Amino acid sequence: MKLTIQVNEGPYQHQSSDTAYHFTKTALEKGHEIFRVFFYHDGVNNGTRLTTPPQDDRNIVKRWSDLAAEHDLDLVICVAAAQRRGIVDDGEAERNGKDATNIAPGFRISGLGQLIEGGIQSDRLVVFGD
Amino acid sequence: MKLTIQVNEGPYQHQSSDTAYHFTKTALEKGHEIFRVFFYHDGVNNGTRLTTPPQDDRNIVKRWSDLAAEHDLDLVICVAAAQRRGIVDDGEAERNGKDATNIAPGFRISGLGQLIEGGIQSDRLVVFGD
Amino acid sequence: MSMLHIVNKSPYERNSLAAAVGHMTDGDTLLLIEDGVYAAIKGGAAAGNLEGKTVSVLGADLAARGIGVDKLVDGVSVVDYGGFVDLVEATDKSQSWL
Amino acid sequence: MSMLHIVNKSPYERNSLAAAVGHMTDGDTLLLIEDGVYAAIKGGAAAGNLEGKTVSVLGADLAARGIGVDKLVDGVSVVDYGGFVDLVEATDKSQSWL
Amino acid sequence: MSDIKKFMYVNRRAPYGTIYAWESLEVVLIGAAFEQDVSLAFIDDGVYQLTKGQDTSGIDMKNFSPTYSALGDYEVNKIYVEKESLEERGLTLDDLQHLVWEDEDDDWAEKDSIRLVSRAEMADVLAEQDILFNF
Amino acid sequence: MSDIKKFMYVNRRAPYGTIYAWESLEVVLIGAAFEQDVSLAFIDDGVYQLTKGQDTSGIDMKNFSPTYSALGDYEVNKIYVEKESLEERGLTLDDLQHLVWEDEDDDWAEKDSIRLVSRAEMADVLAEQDILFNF
Repeated sequence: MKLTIQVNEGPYQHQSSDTAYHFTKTALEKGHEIFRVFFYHDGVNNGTRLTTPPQDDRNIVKRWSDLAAEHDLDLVICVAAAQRRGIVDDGEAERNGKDATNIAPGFRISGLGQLIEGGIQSDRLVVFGD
Repeated sequence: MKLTIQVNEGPYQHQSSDTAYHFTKTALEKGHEIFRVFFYHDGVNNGTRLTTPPQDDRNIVKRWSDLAAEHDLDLVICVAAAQRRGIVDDGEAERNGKDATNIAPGFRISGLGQLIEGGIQSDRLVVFGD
Repeated sequence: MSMLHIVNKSPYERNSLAAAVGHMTDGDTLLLIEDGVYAAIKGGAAAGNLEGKTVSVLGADLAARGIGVDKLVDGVSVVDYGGFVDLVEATDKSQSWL
Repeated sequence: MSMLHIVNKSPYERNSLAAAVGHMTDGDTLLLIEDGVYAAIKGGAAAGNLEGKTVSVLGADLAARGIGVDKLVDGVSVVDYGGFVDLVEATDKSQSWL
Repeated sequence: MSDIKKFMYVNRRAPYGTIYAWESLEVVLIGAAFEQDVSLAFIDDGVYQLTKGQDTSGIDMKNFSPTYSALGDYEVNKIYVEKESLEERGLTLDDLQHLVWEDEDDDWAEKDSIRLVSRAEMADVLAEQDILFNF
Repeated sequence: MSDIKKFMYVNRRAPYGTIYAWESLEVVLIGAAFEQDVSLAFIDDGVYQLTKGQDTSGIDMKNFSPTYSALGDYEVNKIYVEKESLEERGLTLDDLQHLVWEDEDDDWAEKDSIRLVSRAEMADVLAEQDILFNF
């Protein structure tokens, strides 16, 4: 089946991003197609490359980036949610006059239409949140 | 009275940071002393200068920065929580090999001992969270 | 020592109001803020929790949620942020039931 | 159409299990994940919610919380992440009761 | 599967205490352009989103409640509100905004958007959908 | 006010579903160096933090439960667990780790750290504190 995954919470504070990751990875291993992973609300905070988790803990952001690289995953960060929370790529930095970016490899920033499209194009939408 | 304020959640997702701000501002106006505002858990995300909230909405990060400038407030971001979530100043960038910083004016990153000290030195601790 | 019990969540979504009320002792005050203010609506199933307690409600949060003062259970006090600060000062410590 | 109801919060903290159970129809499945797995402990006050329902529980979340399979109410199935994916495929849609 | 899907946005959170209600509404507004068969469900604390008379000036947050009354213009006019959720909270339909839409096929007659349903009826409405959005 | 304050950390959240339990424990460990009069309260879902046999390998998260058994070494040995919270959840003291400390003033005798109290007793314990930490 073709799946869209939605992640509503940031890394570490809630288990949502962890569960979404394990679910997505397992679905891929079972041969399903991930149409898109859409990061909404605080979920956009999964897409910052500035985290330094403790050495003996998992690296949530890197795990997503690696999974995206391995499976050519489409990891989309909602632009409206990202602006409220400070997730910035080059385009956003230029548009909003920011002096730095923090987006992690494998993520891209786009509009809410990408979530709707996920709902239309996929067989299932599975949401992970608080 | 002398107060320490603790903020456990990031901007916009939960009202905690808003209520903490209004409480802190009002306490200052009434002549109380704010020993420290300690940002813990996702609360550390209040200290990023990379947010661009909608024009018709309040700017939560800037409001804290402005209040700090006006009243010489001590806004402390917990270092352990900040590392997990990607809030970085110059020192952290150097220590952890990060290529950008995102800390907002008026905030500083320090250890959990600062919260304990707040508890010892203040007449009251008031916690705002989810 | 007197204690200020702060509840910021709806009693219909979380157990925090019940937890606060279950740990109040004589002289304590309950303060409802944010989504916690819904507990003070007359006729709501959660309103019974407030009986016999000293209860304050943050007015700015009531107004934001469209709750008129006429909708409140009897005996609760409406306070502004200044009143919130005063309650923190008037009690010996606060507990936020997160 | 059949539906997968996903609950990830403790029934003692939130109302999400009650919401899920209250909206299940014939052929639906309830999946407990994360802190939602506490609902499946035998002898817990919330266990009654599961009666008469088709219930799966994520094993990795049970183990993390130290809940042995012998502690579970009768009739619940323990699944791994692969089983979670299979449940999503076997039902027509999912609702996460956040 | 047909070209048009039955989309339902399920709202179970109170406004302002968290942002879910507002960011959910942003999805509904964007989604309206995609011409799907859209419904909204308001269950549990979600019913608080629709209350009349919200005034956020004291908390310095954006009052987004007027947006609900614009949904009819976006052809979003199937708004299911759960009766038991209202009752448990001491609310009635009179506490909610009066949401309407104009029926193009009926000489632009103004019709109610809100459909008060029991929990059992809500379960049936959920069961009919193709996809559920959760926030 | 005396030099030493009665500090209480109030824990009401389950572990792993959210990080509050773990980051609360980090505060307790750091706070132990400040030589205050420290107590911990486990109320409602907080009692789940202390359960035996936690194995997080399947969720790839750090298992921090062994840290609780080290608290005695930090002279954190007043651990109040609420009886009603256990009972409602179908748990007994046997489901929790056996937490102990060694009493320097009693020839290093090993003593129980956990004090099982009723809700009413817990309310009294809270009332005696100088400051409460909430996560």
